Amino acid sequence: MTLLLFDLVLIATLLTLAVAALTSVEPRRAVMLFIAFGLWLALVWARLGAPDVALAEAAIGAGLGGALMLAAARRAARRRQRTGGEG
Amino acid sequence: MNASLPLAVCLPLLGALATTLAPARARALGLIAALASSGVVLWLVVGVWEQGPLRASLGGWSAPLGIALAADGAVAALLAMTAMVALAISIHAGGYFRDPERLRQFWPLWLLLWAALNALFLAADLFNIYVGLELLGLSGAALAALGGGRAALTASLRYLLVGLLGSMTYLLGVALIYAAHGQLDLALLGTRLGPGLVDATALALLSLGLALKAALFPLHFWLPPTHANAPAPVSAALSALVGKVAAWLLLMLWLGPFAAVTQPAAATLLGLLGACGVIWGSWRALRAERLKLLAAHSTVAQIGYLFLFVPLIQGLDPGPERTALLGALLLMALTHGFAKAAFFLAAGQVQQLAGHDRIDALGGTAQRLPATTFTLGLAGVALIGLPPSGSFIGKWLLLEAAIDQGQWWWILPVLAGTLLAAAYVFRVLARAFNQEPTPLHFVTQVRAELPGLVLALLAVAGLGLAAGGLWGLLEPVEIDR
Amino acid sequence: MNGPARLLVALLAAALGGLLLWVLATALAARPEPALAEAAFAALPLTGVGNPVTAVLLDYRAYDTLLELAVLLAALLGIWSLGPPAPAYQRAGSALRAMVAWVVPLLILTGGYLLWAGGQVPGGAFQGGALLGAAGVVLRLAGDPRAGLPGESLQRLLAVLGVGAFLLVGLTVLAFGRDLLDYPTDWSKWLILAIEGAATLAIGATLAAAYVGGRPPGEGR
Amino acid sequence: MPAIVHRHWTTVLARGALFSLLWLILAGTDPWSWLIGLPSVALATHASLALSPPRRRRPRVLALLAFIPYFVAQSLRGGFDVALRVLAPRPRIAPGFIDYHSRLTDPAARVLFLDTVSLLPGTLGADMHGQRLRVHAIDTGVDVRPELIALEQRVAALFAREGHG
Amino acid sequence: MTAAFLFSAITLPLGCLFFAAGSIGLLRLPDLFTRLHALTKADNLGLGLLICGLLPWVESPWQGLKLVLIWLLVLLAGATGAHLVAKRALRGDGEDLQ
Amino acid sequence: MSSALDTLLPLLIVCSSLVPGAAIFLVREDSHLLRTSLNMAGALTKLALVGVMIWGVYHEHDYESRISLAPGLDLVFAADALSVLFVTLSSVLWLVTTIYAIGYLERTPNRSRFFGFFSLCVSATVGIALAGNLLTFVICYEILTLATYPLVAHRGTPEATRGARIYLYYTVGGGALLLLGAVWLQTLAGPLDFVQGGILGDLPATLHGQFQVIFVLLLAGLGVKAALVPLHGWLPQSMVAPAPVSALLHAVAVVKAGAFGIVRVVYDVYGVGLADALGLLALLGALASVTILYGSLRALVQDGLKSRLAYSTVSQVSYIALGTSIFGPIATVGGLVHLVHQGIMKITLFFCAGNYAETLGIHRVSQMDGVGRRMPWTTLAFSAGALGMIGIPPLAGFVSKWYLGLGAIDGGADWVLAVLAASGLLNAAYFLPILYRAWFRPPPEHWPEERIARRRLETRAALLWPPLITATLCLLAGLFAAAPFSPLEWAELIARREYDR
Amino acid sequence: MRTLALLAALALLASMSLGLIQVLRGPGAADRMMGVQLLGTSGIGVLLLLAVAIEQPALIDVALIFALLAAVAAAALTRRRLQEPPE
Amino acid sequence: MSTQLLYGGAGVALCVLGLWAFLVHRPLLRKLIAINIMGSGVFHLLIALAERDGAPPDPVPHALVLTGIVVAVSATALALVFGRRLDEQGGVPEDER
Repeated sequence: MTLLLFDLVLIATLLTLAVAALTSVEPRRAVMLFIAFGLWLALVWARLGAPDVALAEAAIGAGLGGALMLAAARRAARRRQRTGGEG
Repeated sequence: MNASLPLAVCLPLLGALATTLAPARARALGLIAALASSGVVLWLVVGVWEQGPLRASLGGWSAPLGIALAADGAVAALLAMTAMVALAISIHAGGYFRDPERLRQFWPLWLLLWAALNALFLAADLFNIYVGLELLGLSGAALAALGGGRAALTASLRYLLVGLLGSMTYLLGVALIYAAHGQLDLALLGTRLGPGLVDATALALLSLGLALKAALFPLHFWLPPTHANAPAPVSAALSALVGKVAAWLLLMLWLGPFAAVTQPAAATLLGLLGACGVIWGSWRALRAERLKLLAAHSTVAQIGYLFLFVPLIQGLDPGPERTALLGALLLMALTHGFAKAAFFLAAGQVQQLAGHDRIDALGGTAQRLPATTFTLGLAGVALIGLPPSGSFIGKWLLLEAAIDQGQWWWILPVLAGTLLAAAYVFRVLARAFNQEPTPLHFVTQVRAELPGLVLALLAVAGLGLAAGGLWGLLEPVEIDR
Repeated sequence: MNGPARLLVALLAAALGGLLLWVLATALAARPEPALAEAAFAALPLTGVGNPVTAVLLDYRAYDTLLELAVLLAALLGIWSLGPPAPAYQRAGSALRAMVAWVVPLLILTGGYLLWAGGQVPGGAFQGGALLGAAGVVLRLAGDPRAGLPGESLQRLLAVLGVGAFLLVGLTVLAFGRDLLDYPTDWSKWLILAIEGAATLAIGATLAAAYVGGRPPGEGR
Repeated sequence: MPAIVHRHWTTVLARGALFSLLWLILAGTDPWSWLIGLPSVALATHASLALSPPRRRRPRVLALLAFIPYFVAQSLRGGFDVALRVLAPRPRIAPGFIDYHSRLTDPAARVLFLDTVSLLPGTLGADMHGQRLRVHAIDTGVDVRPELIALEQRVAALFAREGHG
Repeated sequence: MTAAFLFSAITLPLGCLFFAAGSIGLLRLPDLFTRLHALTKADNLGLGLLICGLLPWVESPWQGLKLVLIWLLVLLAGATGAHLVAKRALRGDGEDLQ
Repeated sequence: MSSALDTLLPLLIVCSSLVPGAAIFLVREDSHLLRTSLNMAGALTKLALVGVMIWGVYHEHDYESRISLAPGLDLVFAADALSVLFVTLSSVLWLVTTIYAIGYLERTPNRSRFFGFFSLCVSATVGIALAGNLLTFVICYEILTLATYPLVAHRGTPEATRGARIYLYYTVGGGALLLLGAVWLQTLAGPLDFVQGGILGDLPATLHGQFQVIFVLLLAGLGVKAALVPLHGWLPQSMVAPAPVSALLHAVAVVKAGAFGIVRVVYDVYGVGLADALGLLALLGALASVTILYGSLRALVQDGLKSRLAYSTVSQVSYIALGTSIFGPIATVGGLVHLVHQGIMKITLFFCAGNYAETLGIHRVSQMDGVGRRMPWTTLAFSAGALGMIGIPPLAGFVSKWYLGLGAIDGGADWVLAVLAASGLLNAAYFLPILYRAWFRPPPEHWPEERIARRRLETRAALLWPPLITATLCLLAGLFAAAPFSPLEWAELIARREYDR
Repeated sequence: MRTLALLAALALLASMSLGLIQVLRGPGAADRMMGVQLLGTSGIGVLLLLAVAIEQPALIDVALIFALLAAVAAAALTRRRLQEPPE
Repeated sequence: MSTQLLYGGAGVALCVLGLWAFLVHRPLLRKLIAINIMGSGVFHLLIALAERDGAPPDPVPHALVLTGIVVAVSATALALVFGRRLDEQGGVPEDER
């Protein structure tokens, strides 16, 4: 029962994060939500008995992927500020 | 166990490593690798010719646990075509890239692309195809961007993204198959798949992913800008080989392991998309203002032809009739591979000499490059499907089957496509006749012009007249993996 | 894309989602015994490693992994071919520098640990390599323009190390008449470890270089 | 770099030993693990030496042991403090900045000071220009200077002969 | 009902409570700096308590040390991260962080 | 004679022009000698090989080269009497035309390209002649289209490209219909090897409806090249090509390929009996008659010399179709012999027209006043061709028309006589005024553009000899029509074999 | 102990979800970054609890990675590049 | 079974969400996030499939996902560098937008 509740919270939040990341117009917001999504995903996979994958996702999501995307997001945000248009 | 199968993947890979490690000697190392890879493919083709279909398990594990490579006659033929086209492109690239830096960047990526092509043709495992597709997509996109301009970057980026979307869709299909059957090996899956919602949905997803990569109408939108803006040798590879491998995988899935899943209606739908691709691609090619854009649109049409075969083959039981159609399909694919590669290589020559490739302003350039113009003409003949090119025989068999099976409506796209193709090809060739002075020599730059010419000759004369041998390769067994 | 089109796409996507859910439920209901898992566990002793995922990645389906490393190489070569890297970061302040001085060695250590652990428990070359890559990211963020990577030729060597080790082992066993990548049972564990070690370095270097995002300093104009 | 390594081989050994210990923590006692462990430790030590070159003054182990309980206690206090402030019906806060002139000269000591300031109740090390420290206080009604001075002394004690003398 | 369990039964909920406090603080506090206070201090303490609660249950002392290592790392990262954010916000020479 | 030769000879004949042709592309533009040697070597070799073949076929020897392209699709080159007739015509005329072209194109650019395609064109024509089944025929037929396109466009002027484009529209469109018809027929009847007497006769009558439709498709495809009204539109347009090309298109290669194809389809695919029974011969006859009259009428009003000749071709080629469309051996003989005779006569006329244009810049009938005095030999050859076309004995054209008339009476198609008479009158009406002008009008003070001065000969030797040779052939074919191995004798041989099966 | 750990993890999840609101709400990038930080730290907690609850010690390694990379995102957000035009 | 369906369903949902966003949004970054989330959905589905209710999970999908993650991150890195290069050259050409 606790586990089911646990699962439900995990999934609900995961989906919320995904929706939020996908619907964010502001690039940095989207990227940070995406990073959060990655962390959460690692959590979910850890729960699903896939620690190998969770390790990988954590290392990538929090490390390289996040940094790469943040750099891009910063550029996009600056461009948005300059042009006022969409990134 | 035949070592030529894994080697066909490993040798280009080794070449890629060598050219990465020693960029200063990239050209020499790359050519050696290209020759070695072609040699291995030759070995493989001889093996298939003598022993029938080959299968090599990897890592000492047989399916379902391990991954296998498989080569039947069709795959052998496609690999041979790939090797020949790739060899030609390899030689041509040395003359095309004037900037040594570009050439250094070209080689390792190009050999990786080649490895991916071989890996995909040989693949006998659903997930392995996914990895191969990604290798293909990434190296392809990087190569397509070697041109460096804004348009090339934009197009390559779109190509990359579309490729990613395609492989993700494909992977979703793989996941569904794994959910339902717990298998990934195609041969084993072939015995388990059957009609039903799950398998059909999975096939639809797999097909969608592959169709995106193969640029099957209406998922072709990304192809023309990518192929038109890439450096010519890259366009040649993308058009002749990369699209071909995705289309081939799609056809192979439909006609092979998933044959039990497919219904006539679905096959007709695929054929219909092919027909639309033929008409639309040909029409856009006719309207194109640039030579490479024309060639790119024509690729959409040529891919379409391959799918016209699906509704005709789908209902057939194994037998000579089916083999004949498969042979025809293969012949079309091979001819187009040779012809389109030749066309792009020639177009690249024209573009380099003229500084542009606007068709309306080509006249003088074409006159100054007789061999290149001749290549364009020969390749054009093969694209139209005029005799004695291989695609003529392919079309003949296609038409024969369409009439024979009472599905006469497939005649219309074939004929319309042929006429449109004639129109767009001769629209280019007509520009080649004017009163410019003529160079003394037929071939002006051997390294850059000859590979394309040889490919075009292969498409027109070689495949047309020596096509009989292809059936020898196909004879032993059907596609059955 | 305008409003109605968006809505249409959304509706289509929703329909697709529904269909897929239904299909998934059907597939799971009629699911056969996952023979593959049992086979994977049963063959585990032959591979010399204790972690089934590592066994799949480096033994049963090692060929996939070989191609995957090639994908990584392709991405890196593509990035290199696109031109020089983005400007480096400003030199870090003392607080960040202090953190980096602790975190980077720990990342290296943990990377090595994951590589080692991968043989028996969860972990492996990719996770270890990702940590090494992350160390590169941290270094670059702290101001090192090269993300701690060595010079060009060494970088190239590192980039091809993974595929190279794979091919070396694979082709060597092939030359002895076995399948590609069919390790002799006695050697299996150590060969896998060797390949994984090379792959870890390669992945780490490649990811770090990818983060740098341009051709190495020695190269080109 | 090699010169430094030679001159400070004790530092090298010390750090190597530290990382070897960490490897033990991570990988356990399997002797085979050193197959990977040794190169990893070597690489880590190398990186560590490159990133923070050895200094003459090193933290004293005994002082460190003495610092830990203080640190834990302060962390507890800090946590409780902020939790109470937050969970109160109306957050009791009056944020503001305090400039603090630190007498610590050793950079490592200053960083430690800066980091631990953030764990003290009510303070946050926001910025540092040389010896001038900008501290954010959550409640300017409380004078945090004594706490800062106390912390500074303890940090100084950690780094031998350094400090406020 | 062992002593260890009792210990954990106290520390774990307490840890969670501090985490909750951190989250609530993040939401309730008015500006960036005060939120940073909540984030660093409450969460670090929460995690420390959690780890204390878990220490009796780990398989080996090495693992216990690993947990402590994790906590130290989180402390380091938390303090550095907070400092970085605060500094950037304070100097205001970066992009708009607000 | 060895059996290896039996299986290789047809292929060798095709290759004897193909290989030199391919080699010529690679020849340096300024290596006249090498190019000429290649050309002449090819032409003479072909002639020699054809001689061997004539002898063999006369003695009922079987020559067949077969290459498998795909299961059920063979490329077959085989020799029967009909193919030998056409092969001989094209080989002889190729030799003559090559000589003429060498003279005609002196000092113009792109000669390697020209002669390369020229040789390809002849190879395709010979391939058509030797085709042993419909597939091979279609393949060579399309290659012919491709090889002639660059020749028509050769000059590169806007008119040339326009003419070439129109040529292409017609021929590619026709080719598609031909392809469709051929494929359809093959699905009904299997591999369509040409057999004297046809191969469709044994098939069930339920298929006859489809056969009729297919015949229309095939006829549309072949009619384009044979310039049957209303598919003739390209022919006058392609007059922009250099004279040797026009000569080749009109006399040997293109239109003859169409006409030859009609003969093949009627006699060796459908069988003349079945074609008659299905009412297809009547259709063909009607089309041919209309074309004959229409072409002549249009020729009448053309002032351009080549245009007049072009419409004359439209008209004259249909005599072949007309002969084919009449059921009965005599008409067959008439049609077949006209295949040869029209070729010789028309090529003479085009050579002469080319000479006028090249030497004096004369392009129009109205400019030809008194040209007979400036260029007597050329005009003599022209007269021989023109009178032959009208059907004046003892020239070649008379023989064809005579047999056609006899055949019409024999086959009970009396209305054909009327067509022949009307056409003969029209022929006279558009040719005689030219002769009158050339011989009896006084020459102008200045020719439009005199490019080749009169020395010992009235024009270049390479331009003069070919029309004289063909004109002589034209006379000989009429005079010695009854001699062994004459075209007429050969046509009778074919008709015998067709009807006496 | 399993249940206790699970319950604690559940509570942590709830707390994390609260933190997520901060990521969603912003308003500034730094505020979102703090949310992500919170997520990381709480994630470590959840992972450690799960490691005990489902007896999967590998999850401790996942937590270790979370901890090691916790500050990367913050650094990537706040670091500035050389030669960057001052806004 | 229920766990598989629950998590598998979540994977499918992620996939569809990612697909939708990929199709609808223009900016590169959003497209990349979308495709990554879509990929995560597929990975998630695979991991859910590996779950075997108590028995040790099937390692094959785990390995597949690991491979997939590497590939995805490579592609993302490459695409981002593409995007940066494009920015440096002045962005996507007008007629391509």
